[in-house]
Amino acid sequence: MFGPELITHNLLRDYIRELASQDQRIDGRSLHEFRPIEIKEGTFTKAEGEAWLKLGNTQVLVGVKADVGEPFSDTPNKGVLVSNAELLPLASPAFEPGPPNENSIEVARVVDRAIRSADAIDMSSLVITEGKLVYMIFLDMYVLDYDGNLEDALTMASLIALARAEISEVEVNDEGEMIIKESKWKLRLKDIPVNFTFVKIEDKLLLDPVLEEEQVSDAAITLAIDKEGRVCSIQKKHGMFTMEEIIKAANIARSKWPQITDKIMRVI
Amino acid sequence: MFGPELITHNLLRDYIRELASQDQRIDGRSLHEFRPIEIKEGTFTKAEGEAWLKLGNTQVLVGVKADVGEPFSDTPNKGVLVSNAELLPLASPAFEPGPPNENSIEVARVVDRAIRSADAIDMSSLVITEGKLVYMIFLDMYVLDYDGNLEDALTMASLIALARAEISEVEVNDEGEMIIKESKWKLRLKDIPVNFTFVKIEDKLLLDPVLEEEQVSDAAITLAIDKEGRVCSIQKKHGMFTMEEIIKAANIARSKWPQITDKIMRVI
Amino acid sequence: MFGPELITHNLLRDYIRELASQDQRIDGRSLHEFRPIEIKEGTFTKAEGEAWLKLGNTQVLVGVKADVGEPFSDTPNKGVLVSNAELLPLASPAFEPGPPNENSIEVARVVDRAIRSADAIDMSSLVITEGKLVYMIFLDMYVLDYDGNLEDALTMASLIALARAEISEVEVNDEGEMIIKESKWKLRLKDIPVNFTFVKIEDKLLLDPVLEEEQVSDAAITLAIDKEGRVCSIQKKHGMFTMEEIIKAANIARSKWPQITDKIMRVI
Amino acid sequence: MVMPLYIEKKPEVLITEEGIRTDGRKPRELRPIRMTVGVLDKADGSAFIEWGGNRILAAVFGPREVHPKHMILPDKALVRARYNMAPFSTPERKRPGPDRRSVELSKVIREALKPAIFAENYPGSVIDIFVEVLRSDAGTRVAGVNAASMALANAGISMRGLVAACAVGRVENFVICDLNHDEDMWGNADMPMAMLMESEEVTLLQIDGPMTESQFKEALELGRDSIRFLYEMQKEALKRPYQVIERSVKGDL
Amino acid sequence: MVMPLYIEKKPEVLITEEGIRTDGRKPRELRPIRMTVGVLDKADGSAFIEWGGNRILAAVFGPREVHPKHMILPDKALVRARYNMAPFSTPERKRPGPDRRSVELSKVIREALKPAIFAENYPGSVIDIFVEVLRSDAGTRVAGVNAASMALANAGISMRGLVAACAVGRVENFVICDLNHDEDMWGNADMPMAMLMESEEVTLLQIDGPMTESQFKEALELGRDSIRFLYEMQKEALKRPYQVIERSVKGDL
Amino acid sequence: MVMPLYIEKKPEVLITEEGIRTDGRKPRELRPIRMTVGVLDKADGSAFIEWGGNRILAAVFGPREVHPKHMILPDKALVRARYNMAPFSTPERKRPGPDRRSVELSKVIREALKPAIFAENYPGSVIDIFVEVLRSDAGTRVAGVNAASMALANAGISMRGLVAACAVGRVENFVICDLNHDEDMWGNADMPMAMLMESEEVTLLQIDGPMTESQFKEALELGRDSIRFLYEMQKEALKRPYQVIERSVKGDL
Repeated sequence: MFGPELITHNLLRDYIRELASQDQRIDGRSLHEFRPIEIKEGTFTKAEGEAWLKLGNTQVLVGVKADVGEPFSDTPNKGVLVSNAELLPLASPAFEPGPPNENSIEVARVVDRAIRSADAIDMSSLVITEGKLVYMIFLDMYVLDYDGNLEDALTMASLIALARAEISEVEVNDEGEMIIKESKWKLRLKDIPVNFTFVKIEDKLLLDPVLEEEQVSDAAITLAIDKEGRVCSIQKKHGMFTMEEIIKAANIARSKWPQITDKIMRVI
Repeated sequence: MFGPELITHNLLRDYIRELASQDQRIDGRSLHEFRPIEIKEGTFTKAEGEAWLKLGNTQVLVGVKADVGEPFSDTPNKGVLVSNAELLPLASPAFEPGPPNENSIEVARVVDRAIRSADAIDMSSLVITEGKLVYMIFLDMYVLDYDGNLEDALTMASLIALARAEISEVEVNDEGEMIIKESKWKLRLKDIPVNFTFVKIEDKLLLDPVLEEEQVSDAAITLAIDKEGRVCSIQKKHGMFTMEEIIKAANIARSKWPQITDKIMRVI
Repeated sequence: MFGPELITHNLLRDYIRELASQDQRIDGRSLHEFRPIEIKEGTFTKAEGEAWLKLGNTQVLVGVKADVGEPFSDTPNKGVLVSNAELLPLASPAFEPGPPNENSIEVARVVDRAIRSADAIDMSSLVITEGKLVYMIFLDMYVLDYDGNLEDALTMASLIALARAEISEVEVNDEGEMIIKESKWKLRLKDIPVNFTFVKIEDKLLLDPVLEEEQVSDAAITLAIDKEGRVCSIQKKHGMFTMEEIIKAANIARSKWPQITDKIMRVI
Repeated sequence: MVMPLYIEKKPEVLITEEGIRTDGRKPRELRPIRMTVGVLDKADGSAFIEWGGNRILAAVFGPREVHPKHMILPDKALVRARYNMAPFSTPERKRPGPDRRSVELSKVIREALKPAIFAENYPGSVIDIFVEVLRSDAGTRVAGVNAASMALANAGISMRGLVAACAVGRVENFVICDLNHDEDMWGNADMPMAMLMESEEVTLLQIDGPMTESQFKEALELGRDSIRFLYEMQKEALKRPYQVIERSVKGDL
Repeated sequence: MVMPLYIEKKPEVLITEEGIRTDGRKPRELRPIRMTVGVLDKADGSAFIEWGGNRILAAVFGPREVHPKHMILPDKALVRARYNMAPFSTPERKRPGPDRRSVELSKVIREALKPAIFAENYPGSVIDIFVEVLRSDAGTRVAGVNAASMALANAGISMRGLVAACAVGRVENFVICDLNHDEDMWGNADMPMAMLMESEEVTLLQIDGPMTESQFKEALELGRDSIRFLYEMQKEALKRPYQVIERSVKGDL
Repeated sequence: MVMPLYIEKKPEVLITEEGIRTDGRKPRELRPIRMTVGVLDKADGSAFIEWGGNRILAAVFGPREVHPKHMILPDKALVRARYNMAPFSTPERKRPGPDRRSVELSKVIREALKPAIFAENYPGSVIDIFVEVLRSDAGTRVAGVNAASMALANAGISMRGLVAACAVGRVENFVICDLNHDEDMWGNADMPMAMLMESEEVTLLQIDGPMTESQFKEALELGRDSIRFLYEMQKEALKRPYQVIERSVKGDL
């Protein structure tokens, strides 16, 4: 739920909540079913890796760009990953132009945390010269059309864009100058930490909520599952959950992981 | 036309437009005549070159300062020119304090573009040590009193300030240290790309509009002419023009170039 | 007097002013008497030196941190002192979150100026390698509870925090690398320039005003006295004073200096 | 210090004596263009344009309520435009947020479209135009104007007519249309141009680089011819929302 | 270029086979905690918490008038929270002003406390919560939630109940509570957690680092147990404003 | 990294035993001053001051409508002041925009002028004062106060009287007036001062550098004497708008 709260008519609110109590949803899905996931074919950016993903009517475009720079002084043997999300004003009447706000920062950090906590990128493989020169990976997440559940859409698209990224090889010659070579290397993923977002309506958990479900929900939570079935990241958003509900959400997420990962593997 | 639109009484609007239809103007000028141009004598800044110019009641002060720094990595054999305009709040009730806005950015870029597109400054003459050390020229345009047509006033004043600039010579000694010498060199201009601003009222083109003419006009355009009579820069501002009107504006500008250049040459 | 002006009832205003005319104050103090000064025991920060000081109900916490960096190019043989004040929104309903504003900048500069103009810190003792490496001292002043007279409270707390600071010794080895040693050195003060703030109500001068006295006052001034009894810094704030009043304020301040300095010396 | 993994290379010849350009085109030949209207769900109107290597998305919201309120115009709609480049739209990553160039282009694009909008039909409201450059390859502002004009129509905003746009320019003695990256970077003059097609009046015109009197006239005419071609594509795309309309000029306009 | 006078050192062993931690604690042992309520004069409510090496001040203003006006909610109070770290709260001086981490934590803390507040009792007003970290030593967000919850109560805001919070996590195969600096920095998983104590529902939950199904359950339970302990301290501190309430777990919760 | 083409040089002697200063002046001697009133067309009032090497323009707008509205004071005029240094006003180019020094000086100048303005005559409006330093050469704030005071009068704002200003200071044992660049940079104490001339009350007073009790008294008196001189010039300049009024003290005040 973002920015200036979008007004949903009470009628729609009551209708969605009534449906949920009967295990139904406005778009006909079952409670724990994702919307259709589509990855658009084509070249849409100048990034080293990219993915334009549709999750129902939610559309996101993620680009992975690589530069070269110095490592942080406390991690001389690791590359740098910078994650940034832009909630473009063309994606929703509720989004306004301007620097990153609370919502864009949170969603970028939720995606970033899933990737880091699962150790999905081998950060030490990004080192060119220890302590001196490393690859800097910029993960730029662009929200084009917002119909709910940015977290899951952006996480999937980010994983695809990262796995597709082909980055120029770099050499440092004897004079210490950086040479950019013709050859490329692929940024391989060590894990596929998928995020799963649930909203709660009364005592029901709805996976992959659409915008209106987000708006009328009592609570929301996003969980990432790694390839070993472990919960590797959680972000409770608004509202509250019982411990049992959280464990249930983790179990549902775990059971859905192979299906989503399969979709991702097919396009990378 | 800037910022919070200044209210001009309908009566004045009708009067100016009626006059224009009869090839007349509120200050008695003919349609394609500049207001008096005056360059104030004296030292008003700590710049390496400066010009305080009055165009009718419009007053601008331009200062050229030089520093030394690194060239851009993609132009190691060129100096750096930075152009900046400040629409000071004391120049008009319509100007507000704050960082550069749309209007100050546009006017600075219009002046800058005329100078660059005519290649008026020999950028390679600004190199001290190729790829390492170059002169950085800061062209700071200060608007003191705003009575219309900033573009032309700022362009003239900028050309004069640049042509007058005397910059300390710099040497790099064997230890690679920079030595500032007593002697100075002059930044010579290779061209004098003058800007000419027209507003359109019905089917008439008015050169060098005053503030009220800008406000009641249907459209506005600024064209720069170089010493070979070529159009080297254009910025259409509000409204629209036929192709014939644009060609006509270019022809008028071309015919006025010697007169303005003569004024400039006399003071540099 | 800060930010959105706090509304004080006319009754309170009249009462305070009436009392002042009789040489009395709302908290029972005499006109030239400080509120109780208390320095809290304990470790509240990760700073190299700190002081949590209560001046009546005004509470401030000052931390002194040290980093290492390059000196300014025009003072290669001096360290760097950076003074910053934060008027935290939890200290007063009149303070708002955000970057430093006019009030926080002024108060930081008033404290900083007293310290510098009395030469209280030996800036040349902060040099590690002349022109290359110096200690940078960050004086961060945190206002926790605002009941008037921040200047004096922050100055006292700053002097204590500075005098208490123990900073890691640093060596530069033959390879030019910086080595942080286990041993510490103490930042000694060469002077104790105390600030004294007065407000004026009619023809009376009130030392160490509380918030309500600040609000209903006609004028305000802060003076710093050094160990030789010299006025080393002044900041007139709102309103106006006769020359006689200013001289009188300086004399009162001079007479109070030993008492305040004694308090400071006991805790450093 | 961040270094890009990218080196700009200047081609040896920008145009041959026979007028063959670095991408094989002739002077009056356009790159391939695809237009799609109605690509976004939440915007009131939208269009996507693929033009050479450019990928640009435009969307329109409005007429809607004005925030902040002090910007309200009582007698007409406020028209706002924002041109923005994605961080991944350029060879070297671009920092997010407006820079001086994008601030100027936002203004230029707004002034290109405003003459076409019946703003007086929507007093007290705002029409917001967003142009997002996802991939840039020379000519983004004119591509953006074409897309934004279609997005306005797609949003049902009442307009005097469509605005179409194309860049022309000069490389040596050739006046050419639709500059590619090399020509934009190393050519002699660049002239983006837009027209309100009802009256073929110019609503956007900028020049960067000198042109003689006759070159300038030739450029204006070539601009008009190119814009007419774009206009026909726009009309077709608007007739068939959600359908891709694809075309380019082979040989000569 | 500014260099800190500080070097981070990773301990050789984070936890022994017997489950002894770098500060000598057992897995289910809390660091010493002190709570004081009502420490500020001008705020409507305030609390100070000292927890291990953390020193955190929380204050509440409200219900009060909303600025800027367009943020007013007609049917309930607006709740705002700001988490801020003092420049001197960290080993290396922190630049003043919000960064991405503090923006996120401000939101997370607000969402942790909002379910406890009867916002509908204060339509059209704002309740402002400020959390100032004066000294940080792992677990600042949960310490901040505890302090802010007490400050709300101290301000007399009507609440469903107190919110208490504690971090749990994993170091190797041990599920532990109240992570210290080393565990936070080098441990395998970190899970800050808060509960509204009336119903023991979770109002804050984040994880950073993987936990198996059973570890996750164990962590949730240890979190709940720790939070219950904190809650008892909060109640006691609120009964005796201006008095220091001090405690820690020796051995086992 | 940008390096200035400028090196600061400290003079060997700031003042001789006979009291001769680096620019040849005696302790109680002013630099040449020129004042011109009414130099701008669009401002409601304006003045230009040339003082030693300083060139400072001041302008006043108002009473006019307040933006933003929440700053309106119902019972009197809001008075705002902005002190700004041009990028070309200093030996090394100054980045445009406010810094901490200019924020403080804006406040100090506002507080210097406010006591002179009958703000209660203009309830609900704003009086905006702008001080633009075009060329700086020590003493810009006091030069700015003189110019701004004349600009207020030129704008027809009702005032208790003019505010005049001058800096005094100490170099070794000499109390001097109107510090030049060297004295400002390397002297022992600097004391800018302004007075409302109706009552000769002090509306601006700052000190930077120590002065003994007797030096301080001497400085205040020399300040008052200098300010009286400035005041006479202001009155003359205001009598003859658009005329340059020029003067300096040779020998002794």
